[in-house]
Amino acid sequence: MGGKVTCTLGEVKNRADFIIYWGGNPADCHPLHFSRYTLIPKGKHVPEGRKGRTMVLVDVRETPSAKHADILLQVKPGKDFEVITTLRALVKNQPVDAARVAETGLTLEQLQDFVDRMKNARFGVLFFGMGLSMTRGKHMNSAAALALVAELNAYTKFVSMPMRGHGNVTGADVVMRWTTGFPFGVSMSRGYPRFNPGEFSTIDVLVRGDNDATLVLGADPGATMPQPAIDHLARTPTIVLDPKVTHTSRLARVHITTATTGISAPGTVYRMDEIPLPLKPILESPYPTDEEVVHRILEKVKEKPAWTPASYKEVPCA
Amino acid sequence: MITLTLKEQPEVPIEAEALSPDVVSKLGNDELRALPIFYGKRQLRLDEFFEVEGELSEELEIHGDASRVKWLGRGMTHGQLRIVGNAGMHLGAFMKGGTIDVTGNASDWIGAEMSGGLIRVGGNAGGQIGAAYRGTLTGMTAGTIVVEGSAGLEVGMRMKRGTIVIKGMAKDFTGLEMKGGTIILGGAELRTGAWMNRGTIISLTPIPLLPTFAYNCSYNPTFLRVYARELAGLGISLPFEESEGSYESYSGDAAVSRKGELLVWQPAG
Amino acid sequence: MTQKTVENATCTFCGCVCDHIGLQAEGDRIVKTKRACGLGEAWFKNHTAEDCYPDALVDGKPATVDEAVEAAAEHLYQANMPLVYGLSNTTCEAQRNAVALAEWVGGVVDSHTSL
Amino acid sequence: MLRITGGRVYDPANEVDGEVRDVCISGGRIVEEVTGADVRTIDAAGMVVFPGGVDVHTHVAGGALNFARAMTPENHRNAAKFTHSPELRAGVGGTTPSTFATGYLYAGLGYTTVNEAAVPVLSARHTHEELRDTPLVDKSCCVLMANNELILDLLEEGETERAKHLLAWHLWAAKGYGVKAVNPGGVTAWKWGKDAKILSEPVPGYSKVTPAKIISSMAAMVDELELPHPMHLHCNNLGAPGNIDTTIETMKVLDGHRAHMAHLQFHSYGGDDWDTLRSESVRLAEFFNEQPNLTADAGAILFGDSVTITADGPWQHLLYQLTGRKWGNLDVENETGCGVVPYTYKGTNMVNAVQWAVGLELLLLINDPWRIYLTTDHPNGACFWRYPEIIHLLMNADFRRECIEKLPDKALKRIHLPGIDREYTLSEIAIIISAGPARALGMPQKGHLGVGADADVVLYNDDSDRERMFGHPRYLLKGGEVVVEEGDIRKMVDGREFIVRPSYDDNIEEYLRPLFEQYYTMSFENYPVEMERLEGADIRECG
Repeated sequence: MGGKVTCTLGEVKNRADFIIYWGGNPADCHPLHFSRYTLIPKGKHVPEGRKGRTMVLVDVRETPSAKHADILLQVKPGKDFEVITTLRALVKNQPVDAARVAETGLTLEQLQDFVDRMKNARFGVLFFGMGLSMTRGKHMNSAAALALVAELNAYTKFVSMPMRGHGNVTGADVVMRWTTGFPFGVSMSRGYPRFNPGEFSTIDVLVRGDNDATLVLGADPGATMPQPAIDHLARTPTIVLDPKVTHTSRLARVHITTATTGISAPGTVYRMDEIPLPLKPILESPYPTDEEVVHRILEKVKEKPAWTPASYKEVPCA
Repeated sequence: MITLTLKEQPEVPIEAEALSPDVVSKLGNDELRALPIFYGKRQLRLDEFFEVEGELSEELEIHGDASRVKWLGRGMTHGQLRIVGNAGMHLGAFMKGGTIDVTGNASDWIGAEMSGGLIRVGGNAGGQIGAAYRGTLTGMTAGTIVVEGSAGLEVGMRMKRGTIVIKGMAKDFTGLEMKGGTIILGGAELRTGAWMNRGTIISLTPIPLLPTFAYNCSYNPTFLRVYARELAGLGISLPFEESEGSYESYSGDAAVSRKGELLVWQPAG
Repeated sequence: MTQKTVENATCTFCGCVCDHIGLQAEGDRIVKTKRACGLGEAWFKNHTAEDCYPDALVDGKPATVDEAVEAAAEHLYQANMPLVYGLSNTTCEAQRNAVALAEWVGGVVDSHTSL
Repeated sequence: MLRITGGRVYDPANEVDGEVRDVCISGGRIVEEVTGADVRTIDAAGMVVFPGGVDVHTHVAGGALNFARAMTPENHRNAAKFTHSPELRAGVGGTTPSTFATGYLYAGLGYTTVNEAAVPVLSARHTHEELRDTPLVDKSCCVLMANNELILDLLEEGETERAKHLLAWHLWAAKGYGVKAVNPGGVTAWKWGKDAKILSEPVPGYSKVTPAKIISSMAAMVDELELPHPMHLHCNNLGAPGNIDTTIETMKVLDGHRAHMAHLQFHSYGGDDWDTLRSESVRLAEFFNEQPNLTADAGAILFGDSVTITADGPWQHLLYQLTGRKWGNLDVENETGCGVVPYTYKGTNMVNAVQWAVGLELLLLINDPWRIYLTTDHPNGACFWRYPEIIHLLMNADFRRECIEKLPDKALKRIHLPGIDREYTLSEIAIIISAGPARALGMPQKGHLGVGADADVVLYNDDSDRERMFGHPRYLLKGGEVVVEEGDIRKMVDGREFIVRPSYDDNIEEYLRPLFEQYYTMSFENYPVEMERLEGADIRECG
């Protein structure tokens, strides 16, 4: 029903004896994850380091991370939700249909063994990546991973953590939560924050063509979004703030070059476990920072006649 | 009757929660024209986007492609809302009573968290029908939603009571975390009944099942006879005669409980 | 050419946000990294402080930052439903300002999380 | 310059009890007299003048609260909305309000100072970022120390003196104001899925460190460091039936050291299980009344929705299993943890009914209002913006009796409230919401209206409906600026942050660095919060 049972990365380093990576390939995408935070370091309560830990990799294919794993569980593409739901039942000693389990690419015996290992862990952790959260089922796959881990706590200590990709996307969640009360997908069109993923999430907004101007910063949707979304960005006024002239800049009405985060721009970023870290820029950029440019745009907006939703009429409603 | 006709397609979505029989039935034509709606971030008068005819009526009819007009019939308790064309998101959300008819297609979150009334959609509908909004523990608690065509994701998510009928195909996660009530499907894609606690899902064609649903038996439940008679009034024919076939019964979702029932119709022969 | 070193610098390339990186710069380039992974090293070395892009572009033509800021403000202000999107490869301070801007222009604000 | 004239002034710290007198303000402070043409006068005739409220224990910012915000979008959807205007940022209220809304809601009660009661050092930077975005109130933080394993390791080795320096170093690194002890030893035990329930038994993973040892050593350290606020203590066994014994034992263990006992309501239960739970407020109050070294806050509950947020991880797992609702848990390496469980207190539930009574009983039975303060352990027992409901219950025994009549019968046999007739006076209310907590926090410029105090002044209509009165101040002055006028928030002003700089041996850093590099996952240099992150820091040198 929601919620997350998690920890900071040092807890994993100091305590975890059972580590699962699901739908992620840290060897390629988070190269220091194994050596700095999880698998390899000697922890306070895992003095043996790597030898004191078991690693299970769950993925649809054998990635370069597989050679770091003790056990590889290869699941058929798009079957993660079925597997996790089965695991949730097995954790509670509930019966499952062996033939339908086998359709996932894994056998009931493999999953029962997996559950036994999870329950016997002293401190277990499940990291899940975009191979889980961006495939069919999306947020429900993440919810499944979170639910499985929460329920394992009836048997042993277990935590989970999403392997957030893009630089400071964690920071965006954190900042939006404290300023608006919601983590992403917030509309201010009525003058106060409203949250509804699917309605106010960017891809949906752009594909439906709901918005009539876009400010893009710290992203390049012109390179990654589906074509209808890109077409809409080109059709309506788009403004890009980026250290480079990006794909999106080329279809935008306005591009402003900004200093690179952490190299020339100072400030704060959040690690995937929501630990805030200071930036220490080494180069002085000829360009202003995102922070400064957004502030300047805001100041210009403030010079115009104010948009005052607080003075609008109350809308009668049943 | 009050008739509203959309004059032009809005460039950005309109929010028009004032458009329910509860509100319009008390208003004269001038007041109706002046009803506040939101066009993106700006508050406008209703007559800036709609031709407004009639006044003081519990029958409200909207003509045109209102697929970008959100929150029609929000929280309505009585009366009739008829959309000749398409309807936008959140149609009949929090509805308590009355009737909504859509001749065309409807969007996502129709009848979300509703507690009474009837919504009929002649075409296709989107996802999260009768569902709970993100974070809320309970979706619809009473009422009926009938969709002639297909539906999107998470139909009936966390619903507690009431009936949803999708005559066509529903996408993934129909009956997700369902707590009670009934969903009748022409068919469905994946993960039907995922994490359901209680309630009944009936599919009239074979559907893929999660490994956490267990086969019980094949039978013709007596409650379906009663139910079928009720639904016949809404133009829905639910097979129940033993001569026609029987229902395979499964219980689940064992990931959370085994008290939910999934019935899959198997025609005789 | 000016030389500069920074210890315990923070790498923002991936979600690990390692903060133990040693950096050495000459002029407007980072020439050496310590303790960074391959991705991090490439990230640091590929971003220079050289002036290799126009300050700003408005309708495809070079413009001053002031002109571009003015144009950006006008587009967002005039829009009925503007969207502020991205917020990943940037600082919390910029994110905080972006939320304020979205509020002032009555828009939607969203990050990569929703993808 | 400003003169508030004609109001009845309640300033218990200066022994002013409802006298009609003027309050003069200049330069953000209370002054003897103001003269000249540019003096604004506020006519306070018919109004009651209080020093601005001070919340000694609340959770309004930082990793744990922000975690809860993400978990409960449904609560924000149905909460009070704050609409954007050129003067005010937008926000949402509810059980975990956004930061701007937090400032508005506190100001909307007449509060001007809040103490955020649970800050891990590792994420203190985050807490300060949020506090900077919390307008209209001054702020301070208590830093979580009683499960810091580097400190516990030193206690295990008997190195108490070095542990004290380490504690002081951490307090400064976090830019904190006070030391918080939560379920001493229990949170670190939770990292293995265990708890620390018996004060005299070693904490799992240690042979000599017991909860009792942590409590007594840490209270002594805080006293030796001469911190303005005593150790802020959340006792072991929170919420558990029969925990009264632990709470009394804890007070004995403190052995004369100063301590502030947080949310005492959650620690005053008798019985053996949920079915036999009963109020032990009489026993607790009698013992507490004899301990002049101690202060406490109520941690009262009110019926309705809440979200429980505490560093007490094991309790939260239990609550999750009891409710079957959402559960969030965030363990912080080497330092602490936190759990988040949304919860609804129901008047029909016997356990909740007893809890409701216990909070009020403690406020009524502890005889010195200077030592017991109004809190709900926001958002755990109820939201802070519901304080006026409690004030009304304390000031009106008839209303209290009406409420008691609605409780389930089986709760009535387990509580003492029906037999208590005491009614709070306005002066006593001024003590428990302002003067007392300011004194406990060691903030001499807060909680009173004497010359030199911060000009935080609130004007209420004198209304027999105390809930309405305290929920709708007519005016609020923050540092001399009028921020609430005729009941409306007129502008956002920034608050200050109070921090302490305790003295410690600089060599402690050389002891800590190698351990830090071994056990933590960030660079030692990046660990302390930079001073420039705090806007308007008010630094107190200690020891």
